[in-house]
Amino acid sequence: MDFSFWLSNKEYKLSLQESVDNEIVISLDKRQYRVSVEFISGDEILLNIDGKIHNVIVNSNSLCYSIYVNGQFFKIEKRSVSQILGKKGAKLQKREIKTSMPGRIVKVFVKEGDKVKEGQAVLVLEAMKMQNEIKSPQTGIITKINPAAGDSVETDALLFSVE
Amino acid sequence: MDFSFWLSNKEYKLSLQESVDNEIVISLDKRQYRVSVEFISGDEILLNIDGKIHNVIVNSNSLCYSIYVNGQFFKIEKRSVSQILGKKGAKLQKREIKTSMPGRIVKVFVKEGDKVKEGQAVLVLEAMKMQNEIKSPQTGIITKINPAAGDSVETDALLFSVE
Amino acid sequence: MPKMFKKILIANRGEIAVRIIRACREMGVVPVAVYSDVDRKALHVRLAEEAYSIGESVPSRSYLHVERIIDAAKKSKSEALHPGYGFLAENPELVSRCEKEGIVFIGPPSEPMKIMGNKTASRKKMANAGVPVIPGTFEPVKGEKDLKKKAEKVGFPILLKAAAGGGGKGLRLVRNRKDLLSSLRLAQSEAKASFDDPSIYIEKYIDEPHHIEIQILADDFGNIVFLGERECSIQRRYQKVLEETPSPFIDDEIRKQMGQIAVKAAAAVNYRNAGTVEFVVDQKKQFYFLEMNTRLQVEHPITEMVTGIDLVKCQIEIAAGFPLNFRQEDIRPEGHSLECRIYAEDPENDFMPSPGKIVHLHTPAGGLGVRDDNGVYEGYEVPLEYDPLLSKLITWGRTRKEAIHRMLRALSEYKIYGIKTTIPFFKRILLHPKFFAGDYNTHFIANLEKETDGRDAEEKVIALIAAGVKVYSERKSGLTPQSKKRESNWKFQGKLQNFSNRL
Amino acid sequence: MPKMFKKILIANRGEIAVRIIRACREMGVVPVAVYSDVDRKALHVRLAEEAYSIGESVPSRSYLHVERIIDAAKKSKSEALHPGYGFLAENPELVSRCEKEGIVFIGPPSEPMKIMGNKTASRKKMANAGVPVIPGTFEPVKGEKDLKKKAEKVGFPILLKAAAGGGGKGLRLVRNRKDLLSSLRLAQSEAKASFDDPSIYIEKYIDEPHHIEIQILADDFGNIVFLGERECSIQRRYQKVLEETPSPFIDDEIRKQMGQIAVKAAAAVNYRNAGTVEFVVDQKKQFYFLEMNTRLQVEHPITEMVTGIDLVKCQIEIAAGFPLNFRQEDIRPEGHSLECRIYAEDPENDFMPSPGKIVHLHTPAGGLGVRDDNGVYEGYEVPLEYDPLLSKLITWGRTRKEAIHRMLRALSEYKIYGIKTTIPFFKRILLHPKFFAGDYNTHFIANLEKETDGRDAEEKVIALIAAGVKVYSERKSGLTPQSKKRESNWKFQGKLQNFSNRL
Repeated sequence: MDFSFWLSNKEYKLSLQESVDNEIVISLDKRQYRVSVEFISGDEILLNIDGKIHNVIVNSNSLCYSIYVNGQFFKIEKRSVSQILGKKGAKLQKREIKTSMPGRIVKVFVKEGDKVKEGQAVLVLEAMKMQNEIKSPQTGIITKINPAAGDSVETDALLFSVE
Repeated sequence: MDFSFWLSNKEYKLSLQESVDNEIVISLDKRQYRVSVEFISGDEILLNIDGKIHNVIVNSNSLCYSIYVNGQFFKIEKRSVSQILGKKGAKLQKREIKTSMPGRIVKVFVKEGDKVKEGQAVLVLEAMKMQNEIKSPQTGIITKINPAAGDSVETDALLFSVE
Repeated sequence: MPKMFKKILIANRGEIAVRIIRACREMGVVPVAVYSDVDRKALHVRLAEEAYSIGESVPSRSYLHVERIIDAAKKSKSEALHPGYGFLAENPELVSRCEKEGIVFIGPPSEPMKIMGNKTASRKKMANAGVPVIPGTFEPVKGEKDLKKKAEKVGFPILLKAAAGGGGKGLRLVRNRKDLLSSLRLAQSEAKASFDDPSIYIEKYIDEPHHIEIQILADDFGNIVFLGERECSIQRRYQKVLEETPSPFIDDEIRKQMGQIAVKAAAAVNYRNAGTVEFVVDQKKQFYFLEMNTRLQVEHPITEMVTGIDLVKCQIEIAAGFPLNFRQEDIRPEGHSLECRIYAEDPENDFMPSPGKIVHLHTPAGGLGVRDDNGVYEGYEVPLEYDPLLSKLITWGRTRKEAIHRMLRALSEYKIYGIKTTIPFFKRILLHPKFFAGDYNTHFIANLEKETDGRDAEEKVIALIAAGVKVYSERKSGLTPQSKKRESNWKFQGKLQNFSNRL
Repeated sequence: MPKMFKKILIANRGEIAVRIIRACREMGVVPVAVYSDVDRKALHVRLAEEAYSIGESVPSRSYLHVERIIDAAKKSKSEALHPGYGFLAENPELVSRCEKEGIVFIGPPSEPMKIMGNKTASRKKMANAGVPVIPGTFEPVKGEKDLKKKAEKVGFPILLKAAAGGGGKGLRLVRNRKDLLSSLRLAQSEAKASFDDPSIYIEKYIDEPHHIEIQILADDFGNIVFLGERECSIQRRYQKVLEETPSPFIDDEIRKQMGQIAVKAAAAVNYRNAGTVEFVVDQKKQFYFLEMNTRLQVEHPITEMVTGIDLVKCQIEIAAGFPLNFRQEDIRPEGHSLECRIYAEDPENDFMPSPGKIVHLHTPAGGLGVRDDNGVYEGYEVPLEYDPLLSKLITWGRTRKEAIHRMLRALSEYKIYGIKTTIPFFKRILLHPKFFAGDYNTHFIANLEKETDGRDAEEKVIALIAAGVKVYSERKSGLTPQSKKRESNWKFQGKLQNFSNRL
C-alpha cells in the first residue's frame, strides 16, 4: 500500500506492507521501519517502532491528520497546499481576518488605507488575561478595520480586511 | 413524574417536578430535595442536592441502575425481585453455579449427594493470586460437582449444581 | 481558646480553589465553592462539599463581584472566606465587607493591604522602617520640570513606573535624558488607561536583576517567621513562568539577611497571615524591596516542598486565632524544589491563548517528589474567560540536579491533548546550559526566545508513520461510527488552529 | 571509576515496573519493558522507551520464564536487569544466569539470596551472628517423636512453619499438646502441596505481635546503612494492607537497636544492594528476626517519603558500582508517612477479586504530601492473571495525624469505577479509634472484620435521587445513541456482579 502525505509543504512517500508476525513494515525516505500497533482508545495509538515505544494521538478529517507526538503537534495533509488552492499565486487576494475567541480590543496600530507588511501587527486583542498582537497574514492595504480600541468582540467577528 | 425503585428488596417511591429556576424538586420518604444536575460525560453526573455536591456515576440497563456514590456501589432495581421471579417460593429450585473468571480449583469440601446449608463453602477457587471460597447460594443437596481439586476452569465453566 | 471554623467559602476558581478545598478537607472543615455560569462543571465545584452560583461568566459579574461573594458566604453560613490569589485577594473593600458581616477574611487586615497596594506609600513606609528600597522618588513626579531634576539626581538609566501599577503596565525604561519626556508621556497614558491614574514615579534601573521573594507567616501573637526564598527570575512579559527554591544565586548569609528584612517589613505594617516580600537583587547581590504581595502566591508549593509546612493550613489556623505551632529555628528547608506553570498557550505561536476541550489528559504524579496541582480534568473545556493556568507541576529533589531531572521526567509523562500548552517550552528552559548551571536572571527567557528551536526530526518521522498506520487501519476496517463521532471534539480544535493559523 | 548503565531491562509489570521506569528516566538510563500477551497495552509498556514481548499471559510462560527474560535483555542489549518484587525477584537461578551472560543483576548476589530464601538456614545463620531469633528449632523436625520433644522444650503455644514457606501456607498455630500431631499432618500436607517440600520447623508463638521491618542499603565498599523502620502489622490473611513509618509502637532507643541489628544481619551474609530485615516484636517490645527480603519491598515509598532518598536510584547506583553518597548520620527521617494498597478486590464481598475494565479513573495527586504510585489508566482492563494491586496511595505529613487526615482526603478523591476496589475499606481502618491512637497489632484487621460496617444512609438517598434524575432525563430526551453504546462496558461489570451475587 503506497501513499503520499504533505507536511510543511513537503511531500513524503510511504509504502506499507504487513509482515508475517503481525508487524507492519513501513518504508519512508529510503529507510525501513518495523512497526507494531495497539489501539488504546478512539484516537490514542501505541506504536512500537523497531522496539521503541511511542504514544501517539491521531485524528483525521477529510483533509488532514492531526497528530501529537511527545507533546508536539503535527498537521499532516492528505493533499498538497497547491492541490487545495488550485494553483500558486492565488495568494495575494482579499483576506478577511476574524477572531474565533471573544475578547477586548486594546489597541489598533493602523487605519484604513494604510499599507502593511506580512507579519506586521495590526491590532491587540486581549483574551484569557493576555494581550495578543494580531498580525497581517500578507503584505497589502488595509481596506477595512472593524473594531476600535476598547471595543469588545465576539467569536467570529471581523477584525480587519487586507488586500 | 412518579416512579418506584427497589433497593435491597425495599420499595422507594419518588416524585419529581421541575421548578422555575431549572432545579428539580424530588420527594422521597416525606422529604423534599432541591436538585440541580450537570452531565459531565456519558455516565458521570454532578448533583447539587440542597447545596451539597455529589459526583455520581449512573448506568442503566433494562432491569436496573448501577450507581456509584462516594465509592459505594448501589444496584437499584426498576422492578421488585418478586415481580421478576413471578412469585415467592420459587426460590428453592435447581441452581447452577458457574464462574465468570478463569482460575484453578484448590480444594473441594463436599461431594455429590451431600447436604449443604445456604452460605456453606463448597470449593476454593484461586484467581488473581487469591484463594476464594465459593459458597452455596441456598440450602439443598449438591447434585453435581464438576471440577476436582487441581483442575483449571475457564470463564463460564459450571462449578456445581445445588437443588 | 480559639476554635477551628466549621465552613469556609472559597472565593476563587481553578487550581487554587482546588488547593484550598483540599486543605479544608484535611482539616475537617467544610469547603464551600462558588462558580460562574461557565464554571458549573469546573473541577473546584466537583471537589467541593457545597457550591453556590454567583453569576455570569465575565469576572466582574461573579468572581470580582464583592456583594455576590458576600451573599454566598451568608447563604452558606460560612464563618470564614479564603480569597486565593488574583480576583479579590488584594481588594480592601472585600476585607471591610467581611469585617462588617462578621466573616473572617483569611488574609491580612485591610490596613497593611492598603499600604502595600500603593507603590509609593509602601516605598516610603519601608524606607522609614529601615528596609532597603530601590533609589528613586517616594512621591509621584509633579510635572516635567520636577521629573528632570529628580531623574538627574537618581542618575540614568531609570525606570518610570505607575504609582498604582503592576504587571508591567505604565512601565518605561529610560537609558538617557533625551528620551525622558517622550517616555513620561507614554508611561502616563498607559497608566491612565490601565489604572485610571496617570501618576508616575522614578526608580533607579537595575540591570540584569534577579527577582527573589521571601515567604513570611505572621500570627495574632506577634510571631513572624520567614520560610526561605523563591527565585522567580524566569519571567516572560513580567509573568513568572518557572520558580525554584533555594535560589542558585544567593548564599546562606544573604538568605538570612533577606529573611530578617522581610520580617521587619511585615512588622512595620502590622502584617498578619501569609505574605510575600519581593526583592530585586542586583549582580553584586545587593537587594532592594520591590513590593509585598498580601496573599498566597501562585508559587507557594515549592516552599511547602522544602519545609514540609502546609501554607494554606497555616493561613486558616492563623485566621482562626491559633498561634503558629513552630518557631523560626524549627524551619529547616531540605533539598530543592521547582515549579513549572503549565498554561493553555501555544509556545510555537507567540504564546497565543489556547482554550478548548481537553480531549486526553495524562498526568505524571507518581514516584518520589512529584506534585501536580491542577484544576482541570479529561473532558473539561478550558474557558476563554479566565487566566489560562491549567496546572502547576512541582518537583522536589535532594539536589537541584535531581529536582531538574525529575521535572524533565514528569514533563515527559504530562500529556494534554486537544489544546496547546506550554509543556514543550519547559523542556527548552530546563535543558538550557545556562539554566542548568543556575546562571540566569530576569533576561533569560527573552534571550531564549531569540534562539532557534530545532524541531526534532525523529518526532516528524513518527508522525508520518502514525498517519500511515491510521490510513492503513481505516482502509482495512472501514471507518467505525465511533471514530466519526469523535471528530466533533476535534472540530473545535480545528477551529482554534485556524484561528492561530490566520493570525 | 564506575559508569552508569545505558539501558536497564525491567523484568516485571504493573506499578513496580512503572516505578523503576521513572527512576531510569530520571537518571538518563533507557528503560526497557517486557510484556506478556495480555499486557500489550499495559501502563508499564506505554511509559517505557523500549518494549519486548516475552510470551503468553500465564506467568510461567512470561514473567517467570528465566530464559525469555534473559533473551529480551540480550536482544535489547541491556547492561543490567531490575527484577522488581515478586516473580523472579528472589530467584537465585536468574541471578546466576545474569552473571553468566554478563548482565548486572540489580539486587544481591546469589549467595545471600539463597541463604535468606531458606527459613531454617537463615535462622541458624542469624543466631550465630548474634541476631535475636524467635525461640524454636533450627532444623526441620524429624518425625512425631522429635516434634513432641522439641515442642515441649519450646513451650506451648507454638507455630509449625514450612521450612520452604511463606505467605501463611503450611502454617499452623498449636495452643496445646493434644492438637500437636493433627496440626503437624495438616501443615506437612499444605507445605508439600505449596512448595513440594513437607519440611516443618517449630517457632514459639508470639501473641499479639507487631511486624516491623528495617530498610537497609549496602554498597560494594562495605558501607551498610539502615533507613528507619516500617510498621506492617495491618495485615489480612498474612498480606500487608497498610504500612506506616515511623511505627507508633516503638521508641527511638528500640528503633536504633533494630537498625543496628539489621545491619549486622546484612553483614553476616555479605549482603549487597537494598534489602529488608523483618522482625516480630512482642508486647514487651522484644524483637526477633523473622526473615530478610532480598529485594525492593512493595512498601518502600513510605521510607522514601520520610528520608527523601530514592531507593530505586540507590539500587541502580549500587549495582553500577558507585558508593553510597550518604552516611548513616545523614539519614534523618522527617515527619510521618502511610501507604494504602489499593487492590481490585470487593471489600463488601469477602475481598473477592474484581478484574475488568476501569471505566472511570480519578486520582487524587495534588497538594502537599500525596503520592500515587499506580499501574493503571482509564480504559485499562485489569487482567485476571496477575496480582490485583492497582495502586499504592502514599501520604506524608509533619505528624501522624496530618498524614492520616491527608490520606482520608486523598481516598475521598480517588475514584475507580467499573471494578470493585479496597478504597472504601481503608476509610474504616483509618477512622477506627484504635488505629488513630496507634494502638494496634497484627490482629487488627481480623477484629475489624468482626465489627459491622454501617452503610451510610445518606449515600442511599443520593443513589435513589440519582436514579430518579436518570429516568427523568431519559424520558425527557429519549435514549441517546451514546448512552446505548456505553452500556457494553457495563455488561462486563454486570457479569462480574452476577458472579459475586451467585457466589
